[in-house]
Amino acid sequence: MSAVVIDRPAPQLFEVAPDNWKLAILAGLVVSILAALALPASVSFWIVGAMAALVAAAFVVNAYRRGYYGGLLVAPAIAVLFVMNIFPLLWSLGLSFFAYQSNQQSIRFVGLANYVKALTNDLAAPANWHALINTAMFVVFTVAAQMIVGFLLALLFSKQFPLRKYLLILVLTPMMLSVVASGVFFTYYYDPTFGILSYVMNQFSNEQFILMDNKVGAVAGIVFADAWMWSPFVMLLVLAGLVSVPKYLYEAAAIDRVSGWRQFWNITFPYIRGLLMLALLFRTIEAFKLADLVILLTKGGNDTLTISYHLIRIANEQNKTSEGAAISYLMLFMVIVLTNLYLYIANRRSQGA
Amino acid sequence: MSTIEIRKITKKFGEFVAVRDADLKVEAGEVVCLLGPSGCGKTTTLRMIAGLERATSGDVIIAGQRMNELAPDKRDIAMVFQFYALYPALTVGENIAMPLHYEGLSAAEQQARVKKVADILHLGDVLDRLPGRISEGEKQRVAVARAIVRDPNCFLFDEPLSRLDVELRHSMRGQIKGVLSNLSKATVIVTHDQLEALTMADRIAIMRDGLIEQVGSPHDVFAKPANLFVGSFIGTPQMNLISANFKSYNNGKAKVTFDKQDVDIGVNHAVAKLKPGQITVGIRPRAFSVVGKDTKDTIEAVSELIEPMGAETLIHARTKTGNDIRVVVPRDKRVKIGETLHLVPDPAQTHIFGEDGKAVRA
Amino acid sequence: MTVMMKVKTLATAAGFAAALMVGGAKVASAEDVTLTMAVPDWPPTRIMKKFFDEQYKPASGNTVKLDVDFIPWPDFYTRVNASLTSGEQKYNFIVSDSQWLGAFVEGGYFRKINDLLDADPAFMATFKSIHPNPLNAYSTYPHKSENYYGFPQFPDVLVNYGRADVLCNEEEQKNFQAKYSKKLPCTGEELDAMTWDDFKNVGEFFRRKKGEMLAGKPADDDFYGIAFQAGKGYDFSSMQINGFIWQMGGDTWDETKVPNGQAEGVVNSPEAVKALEKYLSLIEYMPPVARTGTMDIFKSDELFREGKVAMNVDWIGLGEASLDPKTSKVSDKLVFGQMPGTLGPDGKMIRWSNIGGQPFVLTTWTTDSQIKEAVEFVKWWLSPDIQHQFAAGGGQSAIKSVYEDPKYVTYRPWNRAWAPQLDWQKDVWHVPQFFELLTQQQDQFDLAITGKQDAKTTLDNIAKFQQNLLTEAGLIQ
Amino acid sequence: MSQSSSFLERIGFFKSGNVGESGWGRTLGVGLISLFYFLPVLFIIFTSLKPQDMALSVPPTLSPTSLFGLIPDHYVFTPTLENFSSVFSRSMTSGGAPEPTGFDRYFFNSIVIASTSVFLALIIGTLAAYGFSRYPLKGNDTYLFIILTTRMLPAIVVIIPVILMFRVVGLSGSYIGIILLYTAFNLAFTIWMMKSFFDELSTDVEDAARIDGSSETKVFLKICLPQVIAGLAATFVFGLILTWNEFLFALLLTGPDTRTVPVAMNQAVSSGGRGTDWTLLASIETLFLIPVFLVTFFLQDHLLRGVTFGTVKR
Repeated sequence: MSAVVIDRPAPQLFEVAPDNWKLAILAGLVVSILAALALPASVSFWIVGAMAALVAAAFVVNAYRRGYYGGLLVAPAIAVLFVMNIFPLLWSLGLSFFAYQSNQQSIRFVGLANYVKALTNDLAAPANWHALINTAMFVVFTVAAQMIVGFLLALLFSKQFPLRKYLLILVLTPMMLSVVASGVFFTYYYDPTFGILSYVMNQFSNEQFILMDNKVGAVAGIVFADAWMWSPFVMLLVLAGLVSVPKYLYEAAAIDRVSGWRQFWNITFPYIRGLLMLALLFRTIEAFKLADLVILLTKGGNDTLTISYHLIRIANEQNKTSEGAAISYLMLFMVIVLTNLYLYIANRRSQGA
Repeated sequence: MSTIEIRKITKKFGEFVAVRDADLKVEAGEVVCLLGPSGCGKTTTLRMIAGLERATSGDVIIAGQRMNELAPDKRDIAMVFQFYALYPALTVGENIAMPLHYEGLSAAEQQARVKKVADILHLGDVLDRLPGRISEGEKQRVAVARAIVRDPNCFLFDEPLSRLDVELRHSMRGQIKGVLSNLSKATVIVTHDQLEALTMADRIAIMRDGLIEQVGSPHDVFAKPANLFVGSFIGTPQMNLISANFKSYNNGKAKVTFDKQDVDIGVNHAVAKLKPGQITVGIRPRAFSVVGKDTKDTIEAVSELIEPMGAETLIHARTKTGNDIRVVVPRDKRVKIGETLHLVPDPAQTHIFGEDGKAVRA
Repeated sequence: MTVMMKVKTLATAAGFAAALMVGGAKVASAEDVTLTMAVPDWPPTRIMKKFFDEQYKPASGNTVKLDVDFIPWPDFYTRVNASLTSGEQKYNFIVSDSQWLGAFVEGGYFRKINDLLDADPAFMATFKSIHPNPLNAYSTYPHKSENYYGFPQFPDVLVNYGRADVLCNEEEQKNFQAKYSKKLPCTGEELDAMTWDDFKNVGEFFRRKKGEMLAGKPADDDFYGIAFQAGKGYDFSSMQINGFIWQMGGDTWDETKVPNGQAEGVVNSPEAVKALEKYLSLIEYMPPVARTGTMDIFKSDELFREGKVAMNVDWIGLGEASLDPKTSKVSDKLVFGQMPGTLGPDGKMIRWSNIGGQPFVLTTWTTDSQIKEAVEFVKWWLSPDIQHQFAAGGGQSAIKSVYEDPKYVTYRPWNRAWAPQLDWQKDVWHVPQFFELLTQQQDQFDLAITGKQDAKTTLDNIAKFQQNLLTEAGLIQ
Repeated sequence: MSQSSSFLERIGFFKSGNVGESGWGRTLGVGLISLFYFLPVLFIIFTSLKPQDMALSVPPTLSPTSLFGLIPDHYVFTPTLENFSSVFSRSMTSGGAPEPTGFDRYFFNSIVIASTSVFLALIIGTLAAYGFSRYPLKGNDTYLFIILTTRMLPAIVVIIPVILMFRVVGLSGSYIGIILLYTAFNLAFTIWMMKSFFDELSTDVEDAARIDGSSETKVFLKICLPQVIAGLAATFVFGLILTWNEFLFALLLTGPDTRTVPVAMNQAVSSGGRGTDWTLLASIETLFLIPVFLVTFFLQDHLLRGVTFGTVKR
């Protein structure tokens, strides 16, 4: 596939050569970790940055010498990601092993104490677990709702019909709203005195309708708002898959008198499986981060506190930086396990087919 | 009875008329080829028969029933698509089995049917593979297998061989013809390849610009082209078409003028009815005999390019006034470039087309 | 060497970084002083900036620029907190809620101003002319100590907003008298005299369904008697409940008694439980949104302005909108009084309430030349003339000579409640643990307000949590 | 045989004559559903047109027109454009004169920051996706997964080091800083999305071009890219929408000069010391919606064109 691969022996692990990226990573990691541990943050920042540059340079030289277009193509993305995302991630990972509050000036290495506290402390652990369980609930409900609604919407739009373009943009609009605006307006829609929902419900009953005064209603309200906003995301991805199915396959299926169900599973579904997985993956990740709507709609009331909102309180309001970092890494661990599970199942399926 | 009939069928896409008043009847066991250049409406006609397009007017009658409004799945037809339309996520075996689910067969019966057609089409080895991993020829056979695995009212083929290389095409023509002859169903094959049509069809319908120009047996359309278009479209090398001025008819010979020379050409007696005027003389390249000297019956042309075609040789020659003439002569007839040829057309294979382009025939 | 100083050193060392600077603080020359200020975006700060631009003439002759970063209220803390804790050192002045003092002073961000006061008698005099309650709340850390930090930007107290048209309606007056054998409060003075029991009566009395008669007309929508803050967000129930507890003889954890003040037994004392029960008993007379735990100061104000309630206890800071006919359906029907109180055993009214409003403070990295100008600016800001203008433009003043001026009550209808209320203001929790204390307490109060937990359990939980946390922090021994 | 077309077919919701196409009946059905789905947005847009004192009226006002008496009067409001002008200029103190709010600047900032960073991410990310797809590295999946993990943590956790880093290198409050950050923020999605599109492409055509002597650059630009236009369009739209509305980074990393609309929008959530100014918020959101709306609308054709036949592997 690659045009020219220049045969050139890879350098030994400990051979000092400009293209020895393995050594560069090793050295970079060792130096970075030492720097992060021993030096003040502001100095170690530059050292870590320099090490990243070193590793990047080694990669580029290596890729160039051997005609690895892959490496060259990927390098800019990795560089940007490293500086802007991975480095801060590692930084906060590092912090999770310290006792550190961002509004205080002491910092002390405590090993796994933050993790132990997050998981076992009498006061902290139940709150964390509870927030996690709530989050899991929201992940299940919002992602399921988004996938189902998004999928059904995509089916509606999968055929060509007059004005399709204009109707589609109507359905896509909710996800273009800023979360603040849509969240604030949902507080209005749900408001028992002014809101439309209660106004409509009160027409049917004498009882004053209050959606958000119990857990079921509050969760439903949040899930509805979130699913409403983000179903179009799923829809657009699924739709992209649906329209990529060649029309002649459906014609063949019509000729072959294939039932709708079988047609969907055998012809349509294979085309959208990848995109469906992508949608599921990204929506799950986003659902774990659900906080803004909760803050706007319930402030965590009626037992709707999510782990992400919990984190905002701990890491931002209370400035317990390292404790927050520890909790977030526990959360990250769960997201990784879950997404890997998705990917594992998806890969097994596609290999089996 | 497995028959197909279309009556006065018309398809419009907005202003554009793709098919106009097409009539065609295909009897059970008969293979009809829709032949024509691309864009002539032949595929649209086929799709209307299949129900993939709805006729703007006219009737589609399959097995004696009018089916205009019926969806494809209610017409009980089998079709082979130009791009095969194999289901990419299913194995070859599953692809072939797809039409059978409708019939509610047991798994074992299904297997048996699939195996049977797979054997006929030599697909036994690839049944477990995905369509993406088999050769083009195999894909084509799978498409055919999927069509013949059931017992439909009729068969429709849309350019079935267009994606194959010459050799495969040749062998597949034979195979399909063999398979079809055993099924005795009405079959319509759409093709732009006249060789395909001539070899596979019982009858050929030649289309141009949405009109069926002529329907006839392969022999008829070749030997008795109904008009200029059919004449020029059928036969390789292409028929020589020479505009001429018809003067008179006398005793099996027409006196015509072209190239500012008067020539007596042997023609059929129907020409007698013709009034003097502008005509087109169509002479197949193989219909010339090369004679030694200039006579009143001969057309003179100077050979310019010689293309040996194996058993025969194709000569491109030019008359004095610059008309190109293609002549096919047997291999052993040696002709040099620059040589003047004296050509006598065979009256039986000389066609006179009137001013309206229609053949003048008895 | 503190982290902060190391950061500072490094920032200086990294000279090339300056070349990349696009935004950020501008370098001040001797004649050119820029004071950068982080403020919430609302009228009191806008007015301050306007007055500065229009009127401020620095005595030093320097060109002084006030560079104000107006940050929308909902994100103000997040923005300021991130700026401070990241060591951005962007702002010289920061508007801060009084309770943030502890955390930010301990963090080394807020500058103690005792030296500046001592060095400048005029400054000290101005400073001491502030009413002691707001002064303690806005400026001291530890609370009520002699360590000063901030100056009032917008001082604020809770007052009672009333609907004169409904309250003074003859029919309603008559019916109320008949039902409770008491006069329905109608004037400001009558509002002042209200206890929470009277308030409750008003709540009960004015619960009207759509179509029922209200002040002689059928109500066009459901109508409610009372509203006050009972929301889960920020401090939108604690600020009200604290008042109830103090008035009824209970107490919150008192930081001025460190290290001997306890939480257990104090926070959940029988008096406090009774006070919370009283508070909770009023919820049912409020518009239904209270039951969702989102009845914050803005929601109750909105309901009041839209004409859905007869009385609302809220901050003065939200008052301007109710006077403006564009934003208020009741702008011409208003009466204001002090927040209801509780009658003590001696028959005297007890009116304790939690102070609102915000001070603004200096940050530690402000340079000497900036400080010089900053002090001049603060003196100018707290000068009676400017404070009068501020009050006339919708602000409040905690400067004695200003609010005692007879003119003062004419500026705004609620100002008549201002001076008497100032004497009853207390504040809580000038400690670094403020947010932890607040979040947990708000969570617990929310459970009580939305009916999931009784007052006793609620206060027990709060007391237990506070006892643990504060013991761990060394504030309780 | 009788005509067995169902009711839905007759009204054109399904159209048997033409696989994959339907008629006006479907337009009607889908139109109703779409409109229902769009209602909350429509309400926001209508709110932006309401006089300030009608924003919270009960019963809610629902329409700027009575539709020839179809809608009862108490649901109808008189539309005004006043709110839109107050987005850009209004009184910031009680009774004060209108003054500029800076929203023109915020809109400009949003457009510059979002478009630049999404383009950057699209370029860098597409290159990387092509690399991951066509020249898989050892442990390709691991790299991809690590890239994905950058999206998994709540922003609040990583924000402090980012602020610190920005301050140290002087990017705080600058365009470059927030643009780079957003670029990284969009990369994960871009790479995953584009990789899945490249994976679906058949390599036959590419290989043929290579055999014909096309350079790798040419293969990428002339053969591959045109086939994934739909993917590019979709990625662009998603990236734009996410970036356009991003709030937390913008709040903490932009200065007064580079502030974006989502941050400034909270001016209306807590307006002038009271709660939400509904009409103002709705006006800001409505104006803010227009650019992404238009971009999405014009990219829709590409979004829906799908992968053309013959290019799908498997």
